[in-house]
Amino acid sequence: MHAARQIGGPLLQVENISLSFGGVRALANISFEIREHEVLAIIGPNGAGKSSMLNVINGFYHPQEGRITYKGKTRARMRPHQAAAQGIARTFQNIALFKGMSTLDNIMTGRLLKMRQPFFMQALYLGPAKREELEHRAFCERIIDFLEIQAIRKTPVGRLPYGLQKRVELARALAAEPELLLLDEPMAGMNVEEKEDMCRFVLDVNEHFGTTIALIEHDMGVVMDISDRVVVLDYGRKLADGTPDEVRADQAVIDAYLGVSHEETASAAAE
Amino acid sequence: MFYREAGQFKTSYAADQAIFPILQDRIFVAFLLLVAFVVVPVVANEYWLSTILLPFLVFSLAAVGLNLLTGYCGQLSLGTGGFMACGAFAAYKLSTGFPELNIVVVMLASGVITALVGVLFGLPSLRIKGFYLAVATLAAQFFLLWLFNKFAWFTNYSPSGVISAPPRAVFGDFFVTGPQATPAGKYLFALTLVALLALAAKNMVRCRVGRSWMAIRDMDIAAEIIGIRPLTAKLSAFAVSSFYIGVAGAMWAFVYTGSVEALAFQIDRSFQILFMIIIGGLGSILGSFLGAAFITLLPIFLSNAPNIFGLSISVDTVSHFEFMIFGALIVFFLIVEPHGLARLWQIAKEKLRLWPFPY
Amino acid sequence: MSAFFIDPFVDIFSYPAFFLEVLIGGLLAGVMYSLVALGFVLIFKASGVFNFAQGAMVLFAALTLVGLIDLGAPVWLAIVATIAVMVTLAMSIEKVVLRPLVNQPAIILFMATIGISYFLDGFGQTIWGSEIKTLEVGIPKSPLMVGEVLISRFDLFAGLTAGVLVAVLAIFFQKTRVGRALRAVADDHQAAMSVGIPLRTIWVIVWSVAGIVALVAGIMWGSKLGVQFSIVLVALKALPVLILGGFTSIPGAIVGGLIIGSGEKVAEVFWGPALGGAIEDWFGYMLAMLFLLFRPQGLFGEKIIERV
Amino acid sequence: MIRKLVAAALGTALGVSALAAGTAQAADPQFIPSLVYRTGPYAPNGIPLANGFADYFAMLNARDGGIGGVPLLVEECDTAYNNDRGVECYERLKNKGPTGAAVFNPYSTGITYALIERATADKIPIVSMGYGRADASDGRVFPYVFTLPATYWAQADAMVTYIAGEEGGFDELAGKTIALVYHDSAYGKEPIATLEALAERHDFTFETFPVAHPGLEQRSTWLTIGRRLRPDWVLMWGWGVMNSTAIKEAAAVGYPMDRFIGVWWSGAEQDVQPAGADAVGYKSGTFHGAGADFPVHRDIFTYVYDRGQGATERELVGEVLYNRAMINAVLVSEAIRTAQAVYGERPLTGEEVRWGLENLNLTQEKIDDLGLAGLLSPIGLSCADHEGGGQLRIQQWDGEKWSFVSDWIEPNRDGFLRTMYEGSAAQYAAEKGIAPRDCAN
Repeated sequence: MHAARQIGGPLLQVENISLSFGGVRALANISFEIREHEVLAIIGPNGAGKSSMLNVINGFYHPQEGRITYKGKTRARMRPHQAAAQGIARTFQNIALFKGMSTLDNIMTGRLLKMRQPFFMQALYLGPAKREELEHRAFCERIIDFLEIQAIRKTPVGRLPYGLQKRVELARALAAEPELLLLDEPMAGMNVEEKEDMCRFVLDVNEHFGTTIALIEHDMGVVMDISDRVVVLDYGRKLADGTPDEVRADQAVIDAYLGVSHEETASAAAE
Repeated sequence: MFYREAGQFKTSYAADQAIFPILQDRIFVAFLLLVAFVVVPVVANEYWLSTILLPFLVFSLAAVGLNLLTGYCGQLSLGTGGFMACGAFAAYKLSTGFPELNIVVVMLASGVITALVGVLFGLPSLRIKGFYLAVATLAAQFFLLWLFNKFAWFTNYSPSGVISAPPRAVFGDFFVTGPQATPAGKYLFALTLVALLALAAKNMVRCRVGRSWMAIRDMDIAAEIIGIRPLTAKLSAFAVSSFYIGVAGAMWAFVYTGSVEALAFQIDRSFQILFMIIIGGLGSILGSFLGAAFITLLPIFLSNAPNIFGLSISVDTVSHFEFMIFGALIVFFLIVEPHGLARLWQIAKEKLRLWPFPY
Repeated sequence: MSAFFIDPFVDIFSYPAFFLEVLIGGLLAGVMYSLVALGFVLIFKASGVFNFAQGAMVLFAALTLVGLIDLGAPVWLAIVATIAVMVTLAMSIEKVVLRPLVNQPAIILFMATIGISYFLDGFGQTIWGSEIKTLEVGIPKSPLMVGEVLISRFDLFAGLTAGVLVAVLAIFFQKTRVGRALRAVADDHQAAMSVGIPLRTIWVIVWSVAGIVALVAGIMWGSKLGVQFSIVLVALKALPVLILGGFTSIPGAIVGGLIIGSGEKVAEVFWGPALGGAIEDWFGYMLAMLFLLFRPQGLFGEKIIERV
Repeated sequence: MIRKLVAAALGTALGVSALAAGTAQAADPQFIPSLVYRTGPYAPNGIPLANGFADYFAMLNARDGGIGGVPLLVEECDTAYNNDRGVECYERLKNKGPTGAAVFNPYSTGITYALIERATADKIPIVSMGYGRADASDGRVFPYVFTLPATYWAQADAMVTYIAGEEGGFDELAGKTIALVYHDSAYGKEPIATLEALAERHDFTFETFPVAHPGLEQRSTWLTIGRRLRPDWVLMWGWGVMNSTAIKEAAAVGYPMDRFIGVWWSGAEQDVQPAGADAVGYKSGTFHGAGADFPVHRDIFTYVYDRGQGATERELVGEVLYNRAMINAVLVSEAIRTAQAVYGERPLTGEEVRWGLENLNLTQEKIDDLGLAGLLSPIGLSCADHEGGGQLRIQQWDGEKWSFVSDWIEPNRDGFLRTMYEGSAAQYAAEKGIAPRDCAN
């Protein structure tokens, strides 16, 4: 299916991560890895700690225990903007676009890290600064074309419908040319057509740019279709880790999804 | 009919990224600049130049500065008066300490000094947000005024604590401060400086730095996650904003009034400039100018109104009514258009685009 | 250096009685700030509006009261009439300003209250004039000597008033139906509306209560300074109290007042000389700001949790 | 909508305004601008000032038809004691009338500072009577600024002279402590240099206590003064709400009122009345008397109030600040009269009025003629001396009214204040690149 790309070695390894908030344990001793160029899905019921996991990976939460190795380097405690600088981009469960800005500006903002011109040149908007703006504009236009959002280029994102906002958010994350893209429920709240579009975009991104993708998704159909591997979290613990078929056959996963164990008691705090 | 962009196609991103992409706008702005630079100095009398246009220009610059911080970066500040004072006193110390320094350099350097002070008082913004930050910026307001009032070094040991601008020329004998300066000369100097700085502000907000401010304003956590350092973004906003406000303060002391004491930059001044950007439009450079015009002209209009209409009303009644009308108008504008005059202007333009054919 | 790090402490230890006087004077002065800060807290708590017009309301209440007394009304009647005026004011503000601005961002509402503040300043003075007026409601003024320590009777009275006021407010919030509704609104607007409390009524009530608090503050400050325009400026003394105590906490307003009041007086008397004096204007703000660096939500404010 | 609002407001204003004194619009009047502050934080002090100024000119118009047959056209502009509004008022009024503004009386040290350069360029004199820059007394550097009849420095000097008299001579000052409580602004700082010089000369200890604007809170200052330092005398340079607050706080810490002396801006009814009984015994400096029993007031009652054209209520005529502004009006009109003797009885330009001010010589005889006997000491100005040698007195509040408790005191100008004026003015001239005039001829 994904013939054009070659899944490589581990890009990011998570080892024995534990995270708690004021006594509430959100993640307990979790380990898994994300391999280069793959699409990894993280699934689990509400409160399983999926978003917390992404927050740990991109430096927003600081786990009490465990370590993260990214591109072969073990990472010390870092701030989110440092993670971004190392090529990790993400989207959010509840859309976190810059509501006061246009679609184009949102995407250009995603490209911020690639822009180098000093402040003074920007104030003068001369020569190199202008050239830089235009080069990046051209790049962002390619993303706009790719995601088919040309018509809303100059619309303030606050006025866009939900589905398009999700797409703009993906565009903003792509603008950073990330090596690792974290998508938090990219298809939540979408209708079937929108979901299909989004799946197509995710796969295209993976294929054309070779971007490694880790995504959280509830729709099992989608997950099984597009991911190379699946990590299942429940109540802050890892239940299973493997190819879609392996996971589908796992008894613990089945229990969790049928709700026979402790799903009702799962704390919402971790989400 | 006349305001049509139909048929104007952009063939390059450069043309599309221009400040005024529409031809009519470019013509209008060129016309406006022509009037401001050529017609006004010839036609306007001294009263208009020195009591309406000069303060308008100075206020506009300060409003642009505050708008960069509050409107674009979302950091509410009530310390504007203190930063203006900082610019004024820095300019005084520089121009008396180094008399050979050109006045333009003095103005910009005092802006830089104010920017440094602004960064210092911007540091709490990394921890403190919203109204807490607004009240904390009052610490800057009160502390700075106290400092300039208290230490005679800032006023060159003048017994009264008042500084007055020494006469300085931009070149030759084109004096822009001191008694030799003509109102028209001062006006042109202020206009040039303000126009250039406003252009620079416009460039900043449409480039990387401006986007990083707006990202912090709209959602600071998301901004950090896509790689914006809050420290850099917030402090650069404080620095640039304070630079503008500092230059405005220096112009206030040197070009507009000619002499000030620290008390001229009281907290009322901070509120006045905050009004300008709210009435004019948060996050709009044009709005800063519209707001400054509105807030400068309204009281003058109100206090002249009885004369204009040939009424004889005692001055205290007029002043009290001024307060009431001013307050009522602010509420009125907030209700009618919370996004300020700049938005009204935009709506008017959109209407004009279709005129005379309604939808 | 020693003037800053050693001398003040030497002073404090050599004149303990004087230090005590300054401390007590500061604490009581702080209570006077708390009286004004309370009005801010009430409104912020119930509607999230930073009501900058609180200072103007204090002046307006005091002007109305003294104006009515000058017209010959007995003090009690004047107070009742002024309360009626403040309630009317609250209703007009709700109708004319708050209702059309509902759901606007906080900064817009903040600006609107500055507009209200200008309007009230002009309106009060148009009706009652700008001359200074003496307000005499029989508060004792002579100093009280406790051993060697001098305490102002007026300030004690003010402290007592503030205490009573806070107690009354506490009872109002804890024990009455309306009070509980107000607390519900403070916690969650949606939830409050879903249990059938009209938000508008709540706003009118809370602005009225803030108006009555303004009247109490106006009586105290008016007796102290004479009723005049400058009273609006006491709002500026209440702001550091407000951020130190937390925008949403009534006990915070009192404790904040005590800390700011005593802090600035002690600083002025013992550290002021080393810095050239008149430092109390900014000292309160600096103190509050430094404090916020460690606790960004103020002393008793609700903790801010960030999430994505 | 804006227009509707304004129109509505104006309509209401028309309805309620009965105050406006419609000055006669006769041909070719002398235009006299009046910068007032009937609003703002200092309105309680600004209102009587504005009234006194207005009433005297109204009386001249009614009694004499103006000055030398030239009617006087007075127009008020409210500055709210705010510097930029003051500048706006100045610019608005300076070219009014057939010959422009005769003279400006800003009634604010800040506005005076802001106007000095402008007025000098426009050749319009500024009379800063008892405020503004003391060093402007040097007419060679400040040709268009007048400080008559006395400056703050002269006031400070006279206060020390008075204290010396009370203590039993200048020698007795040695070892005494005098404290200064001052408004922490340009205005409040004016006397410090003089008092420091005097402290050195007479060997007394001088302590300063700045009070931050606006002066609502003075607890710490007064605890230090009343409970700790206990100085022999306290002087005060206060303004507005600061004054009454200071008096109350002084009483609260038990500081004796009769050893507490305010500057003339801290010595009006508005400053002591809010303090009630606390203020009894409080003293202040002044350069004129209080009360409405002088002949000039009789004329004001007859020609203005009896015709129902007064600016205020009858009972308020004769208040300290009312009298002060009325005297200001007297000085301005006598300067115009003096100038008319040379330039003819017609509306004069600012420059001509300046000549009148420089050649103003109010002898005791003339003061008696004007109905001001006992209200003011003789004054005579010259090209170099813009202060005019006014004398000062100390007054005391008895709970009802102000009355003099000293005779006229001559400030020590020659060899002391005059040297200080000239030194300070020379520094100003150097900074501004002004070549002082030659007043020898």
